[in-house]
Amino acid sequence: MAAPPLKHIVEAALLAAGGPLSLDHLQTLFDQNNVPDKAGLRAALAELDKEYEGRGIELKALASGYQIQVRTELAPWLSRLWEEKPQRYSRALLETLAIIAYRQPVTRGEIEEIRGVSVNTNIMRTLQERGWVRSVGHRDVPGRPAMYGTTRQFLDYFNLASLDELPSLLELRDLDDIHPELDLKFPEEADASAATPDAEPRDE
Amino acid sequence: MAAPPLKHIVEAALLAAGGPLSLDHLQTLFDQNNVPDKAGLRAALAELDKEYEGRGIELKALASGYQIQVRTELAPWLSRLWEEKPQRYSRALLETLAIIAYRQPVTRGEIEEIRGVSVNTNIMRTLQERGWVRSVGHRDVPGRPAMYGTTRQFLDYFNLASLDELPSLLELRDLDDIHPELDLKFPEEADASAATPDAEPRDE
Amino acid sequence: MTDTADSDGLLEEQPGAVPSARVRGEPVQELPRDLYIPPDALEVFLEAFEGPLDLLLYLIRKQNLNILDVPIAAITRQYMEYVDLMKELRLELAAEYLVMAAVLAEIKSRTLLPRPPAQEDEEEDPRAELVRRLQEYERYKVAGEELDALPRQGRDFFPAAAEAPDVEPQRREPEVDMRELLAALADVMTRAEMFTHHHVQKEALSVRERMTETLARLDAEHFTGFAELLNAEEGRAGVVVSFLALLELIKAAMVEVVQSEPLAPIHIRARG
Repeated sequence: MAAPPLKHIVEAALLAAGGPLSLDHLQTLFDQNNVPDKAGLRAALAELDKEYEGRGIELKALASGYQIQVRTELAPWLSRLWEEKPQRYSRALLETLAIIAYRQPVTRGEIEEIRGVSVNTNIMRTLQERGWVRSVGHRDVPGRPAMYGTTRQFLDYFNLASLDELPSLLELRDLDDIHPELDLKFPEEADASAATPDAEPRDE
Repeated sequence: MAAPPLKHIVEAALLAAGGPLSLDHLQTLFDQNNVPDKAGLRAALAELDKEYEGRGIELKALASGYQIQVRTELAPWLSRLWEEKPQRYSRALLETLAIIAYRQPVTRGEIEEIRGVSVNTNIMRTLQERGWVRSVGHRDVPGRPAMYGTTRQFLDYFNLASLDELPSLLELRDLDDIHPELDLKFPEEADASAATPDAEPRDE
Repeated sequence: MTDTADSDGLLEEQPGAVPSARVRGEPVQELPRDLYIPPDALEVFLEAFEGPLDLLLYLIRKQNLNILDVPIAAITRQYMEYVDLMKELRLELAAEYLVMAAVLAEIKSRTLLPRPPAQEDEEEDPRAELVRRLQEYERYKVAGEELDALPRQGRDFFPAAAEAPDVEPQRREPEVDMRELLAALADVMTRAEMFTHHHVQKEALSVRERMTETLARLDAEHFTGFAELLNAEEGRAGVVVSFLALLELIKAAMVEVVQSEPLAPIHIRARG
């Protein structure tokens, strides 16, 4: 097999290494009898540099060697690449959201009464930041506590045209009955399907 | 600033990720109002694929998405990039992995039954730590043993897009088959197969 | 390995042509006959078998035999010689090898026994099960070799990566399923009801009483799932009492608790 062009070897090495490679280091990749001289390597690098013009990547000469980098202009598209794994909402938050959805307009005090525990301020803030819950007025009692309700975004997110489409409390009874069964699920199973996308069918 | 061409964004994202990205994942990189459809992404990927022809890199579709890879032909130049020799795996590990890959979901007891020996705990741990194997649930029998299956990372690691691409298994034959089979053969064939009785329908 | 049906296997059977070999540094003067193994490779081979099926497969292949036509007497003899050799060399011999020895002996005795002519058609070849297992094992043995030969990331192909500009990773919002929301609501409703009833009807739920009831629900033959013993309809107080009762039973060693691995479901049965 004929040896591939020098610039292809250099490009492949830079991309496989993922970090900067010096000319000396690049030379060590070749058979002793076929080591390109530095001028040859520089020429290959110059060719690559030219090829990358107008593309999303560029060749940079750094202190420790040459490196292929993604151009800064493309940063906006990369910012979502390393999104942190989404956290899961706490049980307390989901309960609070459910009470607001079914009992709106409802004050924090009323939520606390139903849940039997106090409602964390963070929960109310998270729900409002997410755009699912908003203050819809004040109850006309001493202290004038804020009343909360759900938003249009809440309905959109859950694919509901209106609040009427929320499952009725009667259906909830059934759910309550089957709930002990749901709890019998094995933690790994539940985790596995939630955490690893492997379980899903591929889109290709 | 005008948005860069789609193929440059895709190329930059694949190179920045350094691992496979699915079409779904690529779509999440864009602003909600500017998400390209999958056909558009596929077209961009096809363009890239064409550009890479005759170069040192290529575009591959793996189980968990698309990946830009250095071509296998260039591996000899790259093996010197890393001091460490690639790991060798024991026969026990490879056989266990093969059984999980072809028979999934499968319990440890079933693996042991096929191999005729007990499966070392280290092997199961190694396979899971490498992210190639995971528990996919429990068999509904006493003791509820864990069932194992392979992951997308497993396929990625072996450069496969799906389990279908695994080499096909040897065929099983019935004891009763031997004699009728021989009778049907022409004398030369019968001779040939007598000389190499293990030339089973494998294409190597 | 599978295709090493080399013809020289039979040549090494010649008595006297067996030079001494070293096993773990110790010279081995006499090798059993009929061992179709290159003597200098003895050490390697003895440790290379992946179990009795692997050894049997090796013996069969080494003699150019077809799995479907295993001469059980010959193979059994060789297998036993191997097992004896391993014992003699004090190589750690897994119990599976001895189990297989028993299986082979059983098949051999069945092939020797005359069968009543009437049943001849119905009775299966006694080797059938062994042949099935051998074939089954061989498929995966070969599959393992083929897996090893597949291109591998970091050895045969390399993912291409470029340095990315500094970007702030974005946070993704958690996903919520409608069912999760409903489950949360159901929970809170149950709890709310429990709180309201709690003061009205104070049920006397003694732990002792519950211990008796729990024991009555368990038997010594079958395991009962832990969760089945806790009845959610009784509300929190009821669940707590059941749980305390269970703890008392465990402490008193009246029940046996089994969990196959951490986080796996817990199963309970009465001690016989």
